[in-house]
Amino acid sequence: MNDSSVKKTSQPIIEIKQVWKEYGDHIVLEKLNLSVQPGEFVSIVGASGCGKTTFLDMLLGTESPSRGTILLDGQPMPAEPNETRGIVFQKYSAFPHLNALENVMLGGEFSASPLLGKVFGKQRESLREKALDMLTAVGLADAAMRYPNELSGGMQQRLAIAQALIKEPRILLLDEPFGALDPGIRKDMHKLISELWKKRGLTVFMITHDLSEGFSLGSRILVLDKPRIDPHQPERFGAQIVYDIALNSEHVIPTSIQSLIDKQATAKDAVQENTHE
Amino acid sequence: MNDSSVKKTSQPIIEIKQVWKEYGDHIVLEKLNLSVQPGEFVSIVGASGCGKTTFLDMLLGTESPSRGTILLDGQPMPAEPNETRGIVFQKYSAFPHLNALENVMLGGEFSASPLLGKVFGKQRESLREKALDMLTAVGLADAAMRYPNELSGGMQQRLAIAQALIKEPRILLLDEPFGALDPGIRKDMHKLISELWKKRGLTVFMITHDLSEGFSLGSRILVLDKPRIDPHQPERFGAQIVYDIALNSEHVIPTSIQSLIDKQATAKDAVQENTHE
Amino acid sequence: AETKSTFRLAWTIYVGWMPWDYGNASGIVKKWADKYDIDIEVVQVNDYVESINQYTAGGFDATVMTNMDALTIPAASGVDSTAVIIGDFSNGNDGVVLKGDKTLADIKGQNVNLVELSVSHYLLARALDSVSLTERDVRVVNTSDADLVAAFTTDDVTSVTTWNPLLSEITAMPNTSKVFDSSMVPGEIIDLLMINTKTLADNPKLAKALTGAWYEIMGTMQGSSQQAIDARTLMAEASGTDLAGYDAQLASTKMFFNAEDAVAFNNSADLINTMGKVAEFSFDHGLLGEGAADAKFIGIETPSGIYGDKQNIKLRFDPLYMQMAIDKKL
Amino acid sequence: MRLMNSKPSRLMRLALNLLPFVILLIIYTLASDARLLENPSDKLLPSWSSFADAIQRMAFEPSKRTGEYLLWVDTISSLQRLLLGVGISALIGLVIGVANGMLPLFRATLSPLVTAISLIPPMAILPILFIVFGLGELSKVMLIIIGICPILIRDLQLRTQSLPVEQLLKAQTLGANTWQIMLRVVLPQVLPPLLNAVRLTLGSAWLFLIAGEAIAATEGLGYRIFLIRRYLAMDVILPYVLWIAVLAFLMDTILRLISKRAFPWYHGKRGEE
Amino acid sequence: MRLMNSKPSRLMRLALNLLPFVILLIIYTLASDARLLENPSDKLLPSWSSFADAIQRMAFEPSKRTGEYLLWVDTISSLQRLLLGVGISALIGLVIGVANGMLPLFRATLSPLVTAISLIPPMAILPILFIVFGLGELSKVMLIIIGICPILIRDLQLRTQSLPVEQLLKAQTLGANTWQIMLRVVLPQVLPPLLNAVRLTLGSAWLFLIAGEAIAATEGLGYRIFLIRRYLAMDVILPYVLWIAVLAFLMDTILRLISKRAFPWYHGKRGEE
Ligand SMILES: Nc1ncnc2c1ncn2[C@@H]1O[C@H](COP(=O)(O)OP(=O)(O)OP(=O)(O)O)[C@@H](O)[C@H]1O
Ligand SMILES: Nc1ncnc2c1ncn2[C@@H]1O[C@H](COP(=O)(O)OP(=O)(O)OP(=O)(O)O)[C@@H](O)[C@H]1O
Ligand SMILES: [Mg+2]
Ligand SMILES: [Mg+2]
Repeated sequence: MNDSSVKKTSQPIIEIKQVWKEYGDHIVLEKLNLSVQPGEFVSIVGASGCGKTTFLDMLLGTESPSRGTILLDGQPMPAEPNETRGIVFQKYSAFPHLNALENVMLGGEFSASPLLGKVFGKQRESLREKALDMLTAVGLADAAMRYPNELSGGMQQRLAIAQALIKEPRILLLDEPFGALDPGIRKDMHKLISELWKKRGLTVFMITHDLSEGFSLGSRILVLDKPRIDPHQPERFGAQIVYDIALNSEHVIPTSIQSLIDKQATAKDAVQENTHE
Repeated sequence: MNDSSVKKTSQPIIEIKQVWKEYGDHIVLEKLNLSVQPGEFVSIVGASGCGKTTFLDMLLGTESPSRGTILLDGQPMPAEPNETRGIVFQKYSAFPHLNALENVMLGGEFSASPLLGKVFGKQRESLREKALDMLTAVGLADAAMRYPNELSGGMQQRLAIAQALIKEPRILLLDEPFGALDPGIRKDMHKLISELWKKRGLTVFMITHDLSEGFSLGSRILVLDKPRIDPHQPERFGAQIVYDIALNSEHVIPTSIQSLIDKQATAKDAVQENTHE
Repeated sequence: AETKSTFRLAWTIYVGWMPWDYGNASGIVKKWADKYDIDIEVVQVNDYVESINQYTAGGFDATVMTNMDALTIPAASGVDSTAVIIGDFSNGNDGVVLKGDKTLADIKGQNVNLVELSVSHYLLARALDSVSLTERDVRVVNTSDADLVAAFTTDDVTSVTTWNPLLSEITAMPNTSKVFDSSMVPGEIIDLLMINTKTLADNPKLAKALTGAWYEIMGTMQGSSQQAIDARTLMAEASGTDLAGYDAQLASTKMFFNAEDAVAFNNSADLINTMGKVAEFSFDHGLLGEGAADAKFIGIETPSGIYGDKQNIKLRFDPLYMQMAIDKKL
Repeated sequence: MRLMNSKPSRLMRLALNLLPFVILLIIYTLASDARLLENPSDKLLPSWSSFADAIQRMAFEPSKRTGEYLLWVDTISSLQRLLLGVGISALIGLVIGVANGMLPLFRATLSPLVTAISLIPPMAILPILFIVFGLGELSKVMLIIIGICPILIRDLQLRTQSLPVEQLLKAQTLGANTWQIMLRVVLPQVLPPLLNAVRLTLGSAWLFLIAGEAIAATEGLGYRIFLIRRYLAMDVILPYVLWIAVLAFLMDTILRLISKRAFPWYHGKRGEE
Repeated sequence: MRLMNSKPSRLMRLALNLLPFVILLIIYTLASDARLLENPSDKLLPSWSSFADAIQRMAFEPSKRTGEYLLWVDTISSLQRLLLGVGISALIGLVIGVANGMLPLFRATLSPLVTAISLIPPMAILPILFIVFGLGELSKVMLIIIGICPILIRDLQLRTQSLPVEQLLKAQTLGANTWQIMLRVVLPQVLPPLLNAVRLTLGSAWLFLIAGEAIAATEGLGYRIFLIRRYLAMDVILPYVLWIAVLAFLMDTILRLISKRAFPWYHGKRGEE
């Protein structure tokens, strides 16, 4: 049911071929096939516990597929996170012991100073300037000297985005980045991320629970769901990509998709989801 | 600016007269006047940190006004929480060491057994039945034997509501009760609380950040805001009730109100709000 | 053979051993060490047993201890040791105390608090002997020496066996009777300076320096000259009491201020008899080790003969160096 | 791959787990052999066969003097003291900790006192303990209590105070009085942290037990170690020390299992603890 | 009003704070008077004037033997040992704890060993310690280290492991290697918990110090108490015990303030700790 409507123009940045992901007997994802071009904004939606985060983890490199291959620029995906892929989580985004500016400078320091992870003098000045520019870009110039715990939720997510972008990753992974924010702040963040995506030519994968968010931000939307369920052994079938839709600015959200999001994958998963909190 | 449009028909259940609330020099609420009839559903909205929770705390009895009086049924408000006012918080709603049924039975046990807070035998049977009915009413009959940590977020809030309602309080206080829930589950909860309100003739006060929620559920909406702000001393002016609107089923949300919610009371409060999390 | 030039001497706080502290503080030990061109480090150890253990393990070259502990710890551990100086014997410094106006026979059936397997234990055995009782007639409760005085103030404790200064603290309390003391078995609890026999053979200088220093100290502290009083005041304070308290302890100690007396004691046949009793007591209490078939398992060499196994001599009383002090050959 | 990301396989992990112990055993054996070669009756580092003999003697042969099996007699009396001391401490810790945590008036009265007591090293006031509690079993149990009770009280107070205030408010809206809230809301919720705190203080409890037994006793594991120290019988001391470690490990494991079984709602929530 | 809701006023609270201490003082005075009446030379519960004399003697008059002011000499040498022991333990705890927490290979190797060591009561192996480390300063410092290091290591390991995995992942996406993450992400974040853990283990450190000084020392607070205990000189012992409590309190307070000043980001977050 992989009715992709994206034209294959150039070498895809991500290619997923017949990927399965199992934990022991529990099949989480099955038969994933996907090809993503550089510069796409892929929204990922699906019921709670259906495997969205697992999918993102494979792109990040912290999980590897049980079967099948994932290619990055035609090469096998590295088994560890690295600078090619930036990430923004729903929570714990920034390092609490560094102020906003230091948080953003950290990435530069890592590459400039392999031994100490800290730079001084002129080098520091130039990193500082670059970081301040980035903070300005996400609208945090005034809060540069504040610690994360002195920032509101929205400001923390801006910081996390700035932190990820300063390493100029080719791919940006977002796991429910705005899930914890108030509605008003959320809208500002949508604007910000849309701008950054367009300006920098990023390839973005974003998980969201909010369908309208997924539709309004993405250039393409993936819906994960289990097409078959054995009620007695729900873990015997994994989720697949049941819809893969290219989006333009005008669109309506199909109610069938909304209902997919609202349900939870299985009763058991509902419990686990809650335990994760 | 107290343009209440509620008709004064009978003895009001809650009457607030010229209430101020200050913490030291910090004026949180000022010049509150309000009269609420039994059976009203009062939605309370306002920017983050403007004093909504403080207002609810005064109704609960954990905070007392710095000036002015609050009357419950024409009598001064008791200085402690008691059975007349039930409450549902956004989090920590249920007692984690009791399963759902025991959570709901607890209220009955408190009044039946002053010494042990626990009942046995026949008395227990009857309490149990009553509690099961209540769980059925909120749609938790199947989860009666589960501990709160085995329940999803929505189920926990159902449980909290059941727990509060079994004491048949005259007033139900809700502080962002659905703020942490996913959109789909949220809708179910709206239906549930609407039904219960109508069926039981409760008086409800509900704080929400979601304007449409406030408008769709409430029979009356209060908007708290600071009409004046001294930028250098933001704490010198408190929030007041700037709108007090009676609602019918058809309504549009005025954009002016939406903008009030989206802003945060002051920069300083924004930090504090975050620290509370 | 291994000649060394630095040595370590351990001492613990006890009336008969305080002279080492004075010798160290006043420079007498250093003077004698210099004379023999060696270094001697004088180390204070608070825990008596620990000092002997350290000596046995090889941490010290010389250590002060009683005749019984010399037998049961280093000798029983196979460390051949020689008593170079006999400093004193307890002459009332150890005693059995009962609460109330009692006699020794009243001890029957009581709990007796003491440091188990120490000379106190031995003294109790001798005391019981003297009234035809045995250890089975009492119940021995092991109690650390540091806490004995406090323990005696509680109602649980009705009788103790201990040494000075604890003994004088306890007898100073009202309503107590000292029913037996070491003056009734004189010469059985002997305080010695032990040196590892092998070290001694390789480094006789150490023994010479220590013996020389010791008798110089003895000469200094004896009597009522200002110098002697100063010396004893210093010893008193180091042991946590005052001059009067220390002199009282000295009074119940038979110090061998003169080497002549010590050598005479060393050479008398009583010594071998005493060591025989001690060996039997130690064997009865399993102190000679699991390999010991009888009390004579470990050989003890004295000038008047050998007690026990001649093939397994681990404890020697050698008056050679004290004799050199008499002969002024040091 | 980054060092932090490389995880040993199951077999590899087992091997790594054992590695330091194997190294220690080898070092011991070499050192012991070297010493015994020099002095065959050296007692400091006994050979493995002396250990076996000593264990056989202490655990499986009646003592010549009393006819008792010493290891078991010692173990039983030590465990009795330990359990009594820890049990009473837990009880006091629970009652005072919860009262302090819930009731501001109690807290104002007792909290500074508890802090002050916790600052005083119990070993330093042994004479006072003897005089107040005598020299019998009571004083040994009391030493444990005085040593660990302040810690338990403060921990339980903290746990009580860190219960979400929402729970206490909600209980009040359900009509509960202070006593009922204490009994039905607070108490059951601080039991798992109590077990946890007891596990953490067991180490100190053993310390105080051994110290107490070293001072005055006629049997007990600590007593035996200190007594036997008088003739440096490491062949007995080392097995006793290991035995204490094994007992400590067992008690810790048992408490952990009890907590897991008795409070599933607690452990479901936070698996890591 | 429910008891749990009634809060004492500021003045009332102060009065309640002091109440138990006042009661203790009164009880002491009565008991002391009664004993002294019976036996004027009783040393167990000295009168207040004997305390004053003893303090005067120990703190403000030079010792006849050495010309030193004993209390200060004792304090300085005890504090030196304590700070050395605790400092080294903190360092070891930090290094091994972080390495164990971050690196699975390290953890597999060292974690079981640390657990095993933590189960052995240091008091039981005192003889071994003294034989291995001698009777000098080293052995006293080592006793403290062996006593508290396993606790610190385990705590730091736990803290490191409970850092949000998201932080470590994010640092990797920023291009950091293991060493850089350890240095710039983990280390600074476990320093405040380290200070906290050190505060909690200070009590044990004092215990071990006193135990160590009782066996081999020529000065130190524990040594003096031990020396004087055989004369039951409570007029010196009790002031020494109180002095130890004061020192312990000061050290705790200083550590708390250092932590507050040095790590504002930590304390802003969780005011309660
Ligand atoms: N390490 C693991 N071991 C075993 N099962 C796992 C593991 N990680 C995830 N799972 C299971 O895989 C399934 C998918 O989990 P995942 O977190 O990817 O869901 P999700 O779609 O992100 O859910 P949510 O919307 O709640 O975040 C769940 O049933 C979960 O229990
Ligand atoms: N106990 C207190 N002492 C001092 N100031 C307080 C106290 N409680 C609340 N405040 C202050 O009162 C103001 C209002 O707080 P309140 O929690 O009522 O806001 P709110 O409208 O509920 O905000 P939110 O939408 O974030 O929940 C805030 O500035 C807060 O800092
Ligand atoms: Mg997820
Ligand atoms: Mg609020």
